[in-house]
This record gives sequence, C-alpha cells and structure tokens, in this order.
Amino acid sequence: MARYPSRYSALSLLRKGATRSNWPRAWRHHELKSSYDVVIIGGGLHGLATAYYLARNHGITNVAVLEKAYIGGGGSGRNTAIVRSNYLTPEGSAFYDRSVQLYEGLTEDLNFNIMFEQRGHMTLAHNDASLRTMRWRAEVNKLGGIDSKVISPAEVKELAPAIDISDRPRYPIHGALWHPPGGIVRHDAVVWGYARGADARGAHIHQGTEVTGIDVAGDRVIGVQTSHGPVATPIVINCTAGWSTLIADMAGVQLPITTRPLQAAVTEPVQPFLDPVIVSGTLHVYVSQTARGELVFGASVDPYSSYSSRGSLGFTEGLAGHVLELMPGISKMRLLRQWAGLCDMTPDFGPIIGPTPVDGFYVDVGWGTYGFKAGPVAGEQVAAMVATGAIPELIASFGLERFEEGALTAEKGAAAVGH
Amino acid sequence: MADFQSPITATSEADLGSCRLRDESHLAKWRIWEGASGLALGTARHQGGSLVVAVSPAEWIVIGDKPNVDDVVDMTHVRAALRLTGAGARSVLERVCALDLDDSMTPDGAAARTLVAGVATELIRDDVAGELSYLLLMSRSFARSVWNRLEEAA
Amino acid sequence: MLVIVCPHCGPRNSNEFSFLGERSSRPAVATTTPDEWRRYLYTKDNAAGSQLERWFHVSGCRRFLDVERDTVTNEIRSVRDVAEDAR
Amino acid sequence: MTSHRLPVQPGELIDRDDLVDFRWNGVEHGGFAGDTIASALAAGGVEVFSRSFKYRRPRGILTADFHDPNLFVQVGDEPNVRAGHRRLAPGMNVTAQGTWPSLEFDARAANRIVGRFLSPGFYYKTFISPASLRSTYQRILRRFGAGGKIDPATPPAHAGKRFAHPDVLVAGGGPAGMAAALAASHRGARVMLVEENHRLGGHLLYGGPDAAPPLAELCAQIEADDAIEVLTDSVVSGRYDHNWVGVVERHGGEEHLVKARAKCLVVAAGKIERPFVFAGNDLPGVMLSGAVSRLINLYSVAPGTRVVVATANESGDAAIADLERAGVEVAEVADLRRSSSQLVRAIGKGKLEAVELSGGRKVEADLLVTAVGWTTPTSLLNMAGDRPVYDPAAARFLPGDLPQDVLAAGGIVGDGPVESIVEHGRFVGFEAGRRALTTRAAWQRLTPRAEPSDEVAAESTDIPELPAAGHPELFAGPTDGFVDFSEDVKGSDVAMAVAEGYDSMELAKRYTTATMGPIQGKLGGVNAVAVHAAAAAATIEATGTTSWRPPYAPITLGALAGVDEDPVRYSPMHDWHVANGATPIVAGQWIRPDHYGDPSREVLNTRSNVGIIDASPLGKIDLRGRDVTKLLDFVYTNRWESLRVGAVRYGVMCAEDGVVFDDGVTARLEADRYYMTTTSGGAGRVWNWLDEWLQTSFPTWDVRTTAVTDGYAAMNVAGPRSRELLERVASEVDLSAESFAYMNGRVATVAGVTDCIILRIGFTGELSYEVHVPAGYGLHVWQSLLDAGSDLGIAPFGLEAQRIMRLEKGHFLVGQDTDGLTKAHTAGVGGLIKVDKADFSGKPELLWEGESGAPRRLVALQPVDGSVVPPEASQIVDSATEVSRTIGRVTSSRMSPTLGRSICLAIVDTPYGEGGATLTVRLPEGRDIAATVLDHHVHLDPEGERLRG
Repeated sequence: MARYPSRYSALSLLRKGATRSNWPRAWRHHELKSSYDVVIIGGGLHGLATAYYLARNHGITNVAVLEKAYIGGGGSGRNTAIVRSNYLTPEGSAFYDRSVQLYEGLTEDLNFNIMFEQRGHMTLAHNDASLRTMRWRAEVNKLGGIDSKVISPAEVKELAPAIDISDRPRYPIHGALWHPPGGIVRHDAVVWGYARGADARGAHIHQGTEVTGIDVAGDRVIGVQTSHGPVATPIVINCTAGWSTLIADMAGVQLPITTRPLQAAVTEPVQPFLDPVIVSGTLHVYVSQTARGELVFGASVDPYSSYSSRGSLGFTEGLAGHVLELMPGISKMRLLRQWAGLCDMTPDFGPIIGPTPVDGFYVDVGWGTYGFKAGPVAGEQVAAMVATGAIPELIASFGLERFEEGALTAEKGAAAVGH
Repeated sequence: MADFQSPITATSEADLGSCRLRDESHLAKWRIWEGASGLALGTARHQGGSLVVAVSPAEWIVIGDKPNVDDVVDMTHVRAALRLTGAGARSVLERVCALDLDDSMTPDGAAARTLVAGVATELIRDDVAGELSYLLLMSRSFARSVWNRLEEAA
Repeated sequence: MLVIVCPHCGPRNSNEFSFLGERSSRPAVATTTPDEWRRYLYTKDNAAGSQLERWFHVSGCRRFLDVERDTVTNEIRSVRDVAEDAR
Repeated sequence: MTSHRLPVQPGELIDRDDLVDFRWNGVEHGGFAGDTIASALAAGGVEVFSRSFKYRRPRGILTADFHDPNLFVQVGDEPNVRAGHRRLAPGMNVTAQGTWPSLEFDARAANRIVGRFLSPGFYYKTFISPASLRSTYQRILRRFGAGGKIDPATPPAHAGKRFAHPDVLVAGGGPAGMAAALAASHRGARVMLVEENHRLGGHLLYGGPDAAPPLAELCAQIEADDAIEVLTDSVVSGRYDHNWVGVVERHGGEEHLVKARAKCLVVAAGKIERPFVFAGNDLPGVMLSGAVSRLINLYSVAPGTRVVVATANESGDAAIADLERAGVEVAEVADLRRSSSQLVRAIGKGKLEAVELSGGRKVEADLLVTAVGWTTPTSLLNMAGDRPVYDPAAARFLPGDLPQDVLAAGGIVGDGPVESIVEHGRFVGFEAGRRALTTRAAWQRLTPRAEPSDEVAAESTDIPELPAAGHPELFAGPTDGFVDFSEDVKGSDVAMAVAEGYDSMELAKRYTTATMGPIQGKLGGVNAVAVHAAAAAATIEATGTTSWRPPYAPITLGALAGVDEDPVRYSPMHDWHVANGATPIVAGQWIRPDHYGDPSREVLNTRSNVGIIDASPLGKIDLRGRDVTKLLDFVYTNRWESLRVGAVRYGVMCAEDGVVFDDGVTARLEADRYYMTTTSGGAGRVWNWLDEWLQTSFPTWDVRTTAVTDGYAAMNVAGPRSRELLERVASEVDLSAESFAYMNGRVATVAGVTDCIILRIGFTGELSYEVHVPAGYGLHVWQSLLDAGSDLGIAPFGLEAQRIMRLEKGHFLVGQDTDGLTKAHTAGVGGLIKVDKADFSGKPELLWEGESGAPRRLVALQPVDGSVVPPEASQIVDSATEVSRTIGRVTSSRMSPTLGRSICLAIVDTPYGEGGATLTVRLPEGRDIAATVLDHHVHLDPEGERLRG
C-alpha cells in the first residue's frame, strides 16, 4: 500500500508506469459526521480552496465541504480559465495580484500541475474611450507594482500575428493593455489539486450531498440540513455561485445578486497560432488557445437572468462575428461545443465576502465573471477571516454592508471590460 | 427651397435579380396619436392618397398627405423608406428579418415594427398591383447599412 | 432566442425586447430611509422559478411589459402591458 | 497503386464518367464525382489517413462517414475536413494533419513506447518542479496539438444566414424522417426536412438491393410534395429554448446557417454504430459494419481482401452479404450473439494482419468488421431537456420524457423492418403536424393581421410503440482498447481515473478527456460509460451519460458569423466630409469626422473667425403635451416650470442611484412643445428612459415623445463671426444679441429651408448657434453656410477640435469625466440639484450626498510646466506618503492652442481638490509633474464674455 497521499513527480510516474501499479485515490470517501467545526457549502474552487487553506494555514481540519453534485461541476469547470490581475482599482488589483502570486506557486504547493501558462493577457482598445480605460488600468496597476502597460497596434501584431490591425472602419485597433503575467490554467486541475490537498490535510469532501436547510438559533448559525442528514456546526460558509441567493435565503439573508448565465465555447483543435489571451471589451469577447490547440471563447453574460445553463444560438453567432472581426483568417475553424455556467451578478460587479447579519454564516459569493481567477486568494482570505475572526485588509472593501451604505466598489467605475 | 436629399445617394434603385429595391425616402411621413380610429394595430390601409399604418397601441404613421389633426410630428426626415418589390422579395427579406412572412402571418396590408438587418424598422406588406412588395421605414442614418445588407442578401 | 408573445404585436423573438430585471416598487421619496432606498436599488429576490419581471419591446411597439417567466425553464407564463396592470 | 474499385454496384453514388483529379500529400490521385475524399483514397489503396493525437498511431477508415474520427484531413486552407463525408472536388489539395515529418513516419510515435507512462492525468502529476522549466515543457507539449493548420491570411468566408418558420422540422432524412415529413405535410404543415448526408435515405442508401424499392418510393413522394423543403448535406446543429433550431446548410466547404422557429421538432436521427473496445481496435483495417456497407454500396470500393466479421446484429449480417457480393473473402464470422464467440484482439504492425478470436485462435485477415450495437444520438433531445434512459435489453440509451414540441421517430426510438420504421415515422409526423398546426393557429390568433387558419382537431394521435430490439451488451472485450479514438483514451485509462477517485462520469470524462474531442462521444460515448460503470462496480443506468452540448456537429465560425455586421450610422453630410479630406472616427455607431487635417488650426480658426461642425449624432427628442414640464422636472435634477417659450436650459439627468446618466439642453419651442437634446451616445437610452417613467409611473401625464435624432442634421456654427454668418443665411428670425440672447432657441428659415431650429448655446465657449435642419436639407444648409462664410474665414472643424474647445471651457463629458459611480455633486453640478423639488430621479441619493459631502470632485487642473500634457488616465498621487497612493486621475487633457499650455480635468479625492492646491501627477513614463487646481472648471474665458457677446 502506497503512503497517502502519494507524491506526484516524473519519477513516481515512471515507477508507476514500470510496475503498472495504480495510484491511490486523489481524495477519499468519508461518512458524513454529525458535526464539524466548519461546513463549507459548495465543492467548487472557492469551497475547496477555503478548506485547503483552513487546514494548511490555520490547522483547522474538522471541515466538511458539501457538494450537491460532483466537485468542480459548477462555475469552476465552466469558466474559460483566464488568470490576470490588471484590475482598475487599487483594491481590486492588489487582491487579484495576490491571486496571481498564489497561482504561480500552486503547482508546487499542491504537488499537482495546474498547467498555468503565463502567455500574457491582451485587452484590445477599439476607440479612444477604451484606450483611456486601458491606460487607467495600466497606471493603477503600475502603482501597485503590477506588470501592465499600454501597447501600440504594431506591438499587438507582433505578439498576436493573427489579429487584424488594418484600418477597418467598424472596429479599428487603437492599442491594447498588455499584461505579461496573465494567462490560462487547466481549470479542472486547480479544483482537483485543492481537493487532493484539502483531503490530505483532513478535510472531508462530500459529493452528492445537497444542503436543504440552514439551522439558525437566534442570530446564530447552528447547523445545516443535508440530503444525507443534519450536521451541527458553528460556522457555515456559502461558497456557491448561481445558487448563492437560494442558500443565503435558507439562513434568512438577502443578497443583492441576480443569476445570469455566462456562456463559453470551444473550437476543434488546430496547430498552435495564438499565444496570448485576447480580450475585446467593446466586442464582448475573449479568446485563448489551449495547449491542445482548441480556441476557447467567452463573452458577456446573457441578456436576461436565468438559472438555465442550456445556452443559446445567438451567443455563438455573436461570438463568431466578433472573433472574426479580430481574426478574419479563422473563419474556417469550427465551433465544437458550447456550454453555460451561472454567474452571480452584483450591482457593482464586485464580490461579496465576509460575515452576514447571521453570526457564523459567512458568504464568499457574487463573483460575477471573475470567480475562477479569484479562487486561490478568496480561499486564503476567507480561511483567514474564519480562523481569526477578523476581516483581512485585502477583502475589507468587499463586505455585504457596502450596499446598505451606498459605498459601492469602484470597479463599477469602468466595468466595461471583462476577463 | 432646396431639393430633398435622400440618405441613399449612390443610386435610387437596385435590381436584385428576383426583386427590385427602391429608395422612397422622399415620401412625406407623419406620426400621429389620434385620428386613425378603426385601424387595427398591425395593419396598414390606403386612405385617400395616404397609407396609414398602426404599429403601436396609440401611435400611427401616415405616409403621404399631412394628416388633419392637432398633433403631428413630421417624420419625413426622421425615417428613410425603402421598397422591395417582386416575387423574390420575401426570400431576400427572410435573410435579414425574423418575422414569419408567410401569407398566413403577414398578408398584404399587414404592418409590424420589428428588426430588419439589426435595425428597428416598420415593415409594411404593401403589394403593388398584385405584385409582392414590402415598404420598410427605418431611422434615416441607418438606411445605407440596411440598403447594403439587402443588396448582399440578394 | 425566446418567443415573447407581445400583447400588441404577437409572438416575437426576444432580441426585439430589452430585459429590465425583476419588478420592484419605488419607495415614497419623501419618507424613504437609506436602508429602504438601497434595498430598492440593489436587493433582489432572484427567484429560481416564477419571476415577475419587466421587459421593453424596444424594437417593436415600444411598450413596457410585465412578464411572468420561469427562470429555470424560461417558460413564459404571461405577458401584459404595464398599463393593463396599472388599471 | 492498385485499384480497389469494384465493378458497378446497383446503388453507387459515383459517376464513372466524371473523373476528378486531386492531390493527397502532394501526390496526384484520381476519383469520381460523387466520391468522398476517403472513398477515392481508399479506392486508390490508401490505408492510413491520420495519426492519433497522443500516441501518433496510424489510423484508417473506421466509419466512412461524417463522424469518422480517423478521417480528419486538411483541404487547402481548411482544417479538420471530414474526409468520410466531404465530396471530392477537382483540384482539391488534401493533406494529412499534424504529422511530423510525414504521415508514414511520425517521429513522435515514440510516445507509443512510453505509452504506459502517459497515463490519464500524467501531466498533472509531472512537470511540477522545477518551476523554471515549466514553460519549456509547455512549449514542447503544444507541438503535440491535434488538428489542421490555419493560415491567418485566409480570406474570411462569411456566408449569409436566413430565418425559417417551418411548422414541423424533421432532423434526419432516413426512412422515419421522410415518412414523418410526408405525414406532417399531408396534415397541412409546412415541413423542413434536414439530412446530414448528400442524399435522403439514411441506412436505406447503403442497405443493398432490398432497400432500393422502399427508398425510391419515399424519394418520389418527397419529390412530389411542395410543402416539404429538403435540405441535404445539412445538419440540425442545435435545439434551443422555445424550439429555436439551428440548421447548417453545407455546400462543400461553405456553410450557411438557417435559424428556424420550429413549431414542432421531430428528431429522426437514427442510430450511430459504435465501435468495440478491444486491443488493436484502432488498427487500419478494423472497420465498423456500416463503413463496409457504405464503401461497397455507395462508392464501389472493396474495403479489404480477406475479412473477419464479428457481428452481433443484422447490420453485421448485412455487411457480410455486401462483402460476399463484392468478392471479398470472408475468412471467418464470429457471431457475438453466441456467448461462446469472442473477439479478443486485432494483431498487426501499423495495419491489421490477423485477428485473435476465442480460445486464442488467430485468423489472418486484412479487414476486421465489427457490428456490436449502437450509440443513440440523443443530442437534440438532451438539448430539449430529456435525460435518456439506458435499456439493458437493447444495450443502448433510449429517449425519455420529451416536451410537447419535440418528438422522436424511427431508429432513435426502436428497431424494426423498414415498414415498421416508416409506419412509426408516419404516426409521429402526423402528430407533429397536429401539434404544430395548433401552435400556428394560436400564433395567428395572437398576431394582429394574420389570417386565422382553420381550427385544428384537438385530439392527439396515439403513436404506436416501436420497441427496441434485444441486443447483447457488448461494449468492451477481454482486452484493452480505445474508447475514444480522437482523444487516444483507452478503457484502462477510464478505469484508472475511477480508481484515482474521479468516480463520477463527468469527472472521469474531464480527467481522461474521453468524449471531449471532435467527435464528442457520438461514436463511443456509451462505451466510455460502460467501461466506467464496470470499473466503478456500478450499473450503466446509474452512471448515466455525460451531457451532450450543442452544436450536434461542428459549425464553421464563418457560418455562425454570417455577413451580419453591426450597423453603422451616417450623417446627411457624410459624403461631404469624405470628399473634403476628413479623417473618420467611429463614435458609437456613428462614423464622424475627427478632423480635417489639423485640429489645432481648426480651434484657432473657430476662436478667431468662425467654425462649423457636423453635430448630427446629437440626441434629439421631440416632447409634446400639457405635462412635459412635469416630466422634465422629474428626469432632470434642476427646475423647469419657469422655462418660457423661446428659452433653452441645461440639465443633468441622474439615475435612481444618483449617478450622472446624461446631460444636455432642452428648448421650449411652443407652450406644449419642447425639443430635448442628449449626448450622442445616450440618445436611445434617454428616450427609452423617458418612456419608461411615463408608461410605468406617470401613465396619466399628457406627454408624447418622439426620437427625432435622425430627422435633423445638426451643425454648430461657432466663433466671433458666427452671428454675422448666420444673419446672411437665416430669415424670419432676429439674431441680434438683444432679441436672441444666450440660452434661447428659435424656429427659423435657414438658406431657404423652413422649420429649422436654432439654439444659441455654447459648448465650445464661443458665441455659437446650433442649427438643426430637417435632415434631407442638411447638406444644402451646410454647403450654404460654407459658401456664405468664405470671406469670414469659415472652416469646418471635427470632433477633436470640439473636444479641445469644450475642455478649454471646462465642460465635462458624461462617461469620460464621469464614471459609473459619479454622482451629480462630484461632477460639480451641485447648484443644479434642487432637493426642494418634491421628487426627481435619484433625489434621495443626491440629498444624502449633499448632506454628507461628495467623497471626490471634478476639478480643472493645469500642469505647472504648460508644455507637458499628462495623458488621460494619468494617476494623481499623494506624494507625501511613503508609498505612492492614488488620490485621483486626469480624466481629460489636451494642449490648448488658444492658451498655449496644457489643460486638464481631473477627478480627485475631495480634500485635495481645493482651488490653488498643487498636486502630483504621475506620467505613464514614470515621471512626476506638479499641477495646480483651478478655482473653477474653466480654463478660458471664465466670465463667459465670448459666449454671451
């Protein structure tokens, strides 16, 4: 019997291959206990990262992660796996910069290759206003020590030769925001890496376990009801997306969130031709080429709220039209698959992290379209908040109370550009 | 007074093979809020020298003579008018308009405000001497884009 | 592309309409508190199921409509002109 | 090369009189019209068509149709062409994809040797450290990408789309689909029948002599039916909410998208034959029974010379008959319906040489045919919300619960002889017709001018059962083979994933990538489920399928994009601008002149003589009725009841959160007629917003709104000599300063054009008149003004000059100097917020902001060194603190030609914004400069003498 967890490395891979022996499970099955110190609702990236950091950084291991289906099946497995930190506000960029740092060390930290490819992230500007926003972001980023600058159309062409920078009337390219540390990750690997790491440190991951109620006594949370029975706990963290308001409702907490589908699509693979991640806010499209050669596309959220992840034809039409505006030469590539995930949209496009009016009930929700890139830092900070009882500086401006106070996060200022 | 200048300047008529596209932007058009009672929403009717169109519960468009009511907004310059006539007009229009143009849904005399080539348009089925014909009214500044799209569609 | 049966225009594609979110009612300005006003601005029911919401037939009759839609199935149960609701 | 072409076969699709030349990997080949690329190559003796993705194994024909995972080739600049489907065209340049250095010898095939180390998820477990080498690994691994090549210089192939409104849309043109189409049509429905292959007929096409008569009869009936639109070489790509259905029409490499609102969708997709999992199942020479029947019957190609057939069903039996008729030596038939008979492995080096059967018996053969059952293509049904149910007796998934507007017919539901399939299709089509006509009638009733159709019988037809035939559960044999050919995933890989904890089908799929390649599990998806179930000791029912996502078959981006371009808007003077050397700029949807060569000169000329700008995109709204003032009082923050006829007032609009939403001037032209102007970008938004308030909150108010933006060509005539110029062309208006003062508006005749509106306002800070001319006369008036002013030094100016002049005057631009959080106080228009009004949009927030003080404010800023223009968005930093902290940003900046120095607007934290304060601006290059805050927003002429002159 191999020691648990089995260490992954090229050498161990060779040994396993040579002896044709099996790897142990990456995470184990456990019986649901009747009580835990912390219950995390949602077995996606945020929930699993929180469990991991609770154990790794704070020694809190009596933790259950409750997932109604399978881990990473929600937004964590449906996003376009882009990581960047070139946000508009000092608070936003500092927060995401920490996330990029964590991503950079994650493969070694988790002993699981998450395939973070830092091929650069390029946001195109098609008019004066968006060029101004790019510069705004670049200047804020520079003050925060983040590698980010505005580049010329010629530099765009050099970094991504497939982009058409000719003088077209409709959407000319005036420049771009260039962010070298940005890139793409194998999103499932991040989920699995955290799951394996959290499990190895003692957290229990319960798949197929749906939360059906949250027990509150007075102003305090005391437990949750699940499809596999009740669990007593003093701390519940809502780490869901799409269904976050339904979970919060169970604790009697109302959130300023609406659920919107966000669609994505992938093409058939072709030989590599596109290195950086390309984004156009004006055209509502982002595109990157995976290591396998597929182009992965995303766009903006659907035009109406919905809990449906069925996807639409109009999305693929608009997407293709806009991608071909940028790269007219790829019109013969074929769209292979489209899908949708559910996004929690807040009024200011900022997340909601922190305590709620119900003692012991925390939220890590409202991630809109930014949840994946925030996963590691959100997990780290939420773990710190729960463990210390104090709200870390990095997430101080993301509290629920800001909506009551009318003090929205400034990312709304020029939130035109996603991803 | 100077001559009316249409938004379509290159030409005023195009042969699209199975149908003809004509610029009729010069037609006088008016918006009124009362006075066309009896005309059901979604329909158009020739009345004297004018074509009266109802596309909204309390709003009519009159193409032709200035209506004799108190409250009239001159839309002649606001909206361009393109006419698509000929047996193939429907199949050309079906490339840029999602409305069901079958006779059972959009017979002669039907009118709708809908999207044509991505532009909000009053679409009026107005056959001419028994020949299939659609009159399209859209914001003047979009007329060239729509004209070009119709040409491409054919 | 949903079909929305406009009470004035008949069945039309949803891209002729703009979605304005779930219906909310505006507090009395003279007596409102920050708490109440910001609930009006920001807090949503976000129902998973039947939702009463507002759409605008912007590329059609330009009427504002109250629509009852199931947010899970996208089935549309009713569409009424806001004027009809006001009556 | 030897020809594998057979003598004339009765149902062949090739035209032997029409020879087609093409190239394959640089070598000339020949085929016949009607051949697919693959059939022509197979006829010419080609056996290897591609190399596999991971292990670079040689691959040959497997299914010989669109879904063949081994037949992806490059045709010219088009990657990933399905050679089993694409018809040959003269001069085609076909090459194998992703092979290096050649198809025959791929150096990366060394991966096969280390194959056992390339276990699923191998990547996750390695290249972990050192981190410094990871990007090198990543680059090497990218070389193994599958797929063809794209050339970014390929000219775009956009193809037009169309809309369709069939009552019944039938997906699948086999016998069931054809029968359904006919029955629906007989019922009175308009039908669209979509078939993936080049001809209707489904499996009857290659069904041999017995299938010919029923096929001919169905085809004749379809041909004769005008109500059925037939699309061949086309595919239903997806079924979306409310039966919005995407159909892709193909014409060779060109694709067109049809968007159909089907009232009822009939899915008659048939069945897809599935491969068997056993060692060597991917060797060239191992084929499915359907491939053999297609090659022989459709293309008259002998698929081999000596064959072993492993069959468990009539499809395999039919292949045997076809092979015998074609003269292929049938060495052995292993009847897998008998439990004693087993297919153990295929043996060969690079191609099939022998087959190992039960008991270790080896049979030499160059062709192995398997017929082990089907995968049900339930994709469209899944998209309609169905969760297919596994039927162990039939060894396949069957449709479950379908919504009212979707029906399934034929082989996807069950089995039977042609007559039963046709019968089932007929019943389904009849019922589909009834449902569609019911919907059609309802829609006609709801559509104002539609002609109501006859009432449709409400009674539904009971569709007879089409039971699925019994079939042994054959998914994987005793040895390990590929479950996913395009992803190179083996059964053992799936089992290993389960053992490692990836124990739900979705997790195993993601971990191994099985079913995620270009075939998307259409072929062997059920095999992956079966292997997974076996490894997890679960049943196939419990394991379930993975989700089928749209599109059903891949669609080119060109077809999806179509020729739809976002529409653009042109001003009535556009052609003049083009003819007179304007540099165009895209502003929202408008194409506008940015400048005519030298914006500074345009500014100076306007400031000293007279300039004219095309301001047509300015939003314009005609407001009528007794209650317009009430509306204005509600949507603007300031007061409007005192506005007299002939006067113009500026106002700011705020949303309910107090954030500045738009601004502009409104003129009262008559007692009950107002003329509102908005920003160019905000025109539509403001109009909609007014109507929203009127309809939802103030339905009793007497106000009528009409957007007239396009109805007026607007031109701003600005500069000290603008009055003199206007006096020359305007009539029926007294332009003297006394009778037509600043902030007044008149209706006048200009250059003979009546009903022009003249507003005396001053965005540029000059004496200026905005002349609004009925658009059809815009160019005439524009030209008349230029002609009349030639001796006054008139010159046109563009957007850039206007931006400079408004900045000199300190006017802010909504959206540039304000952002999504800027409330009215911050923008410096506190004086225009009348909180003593009973109500207006955003009032509570503005009241509170006024009480607590705005946290930030808009200020005018001048760099101490006037030669430096800090780029817009430069940050303003607090230089007193150790770490530079941003306290604001430059929102607008220009070199002022009038003042000869740089000027800015900036948003800063309130404590830093006092007049006279010196701030530090960090330039993008990293240098800091000092800049002074002004007491007011105005850089030029703060007293407004120019404006009011």
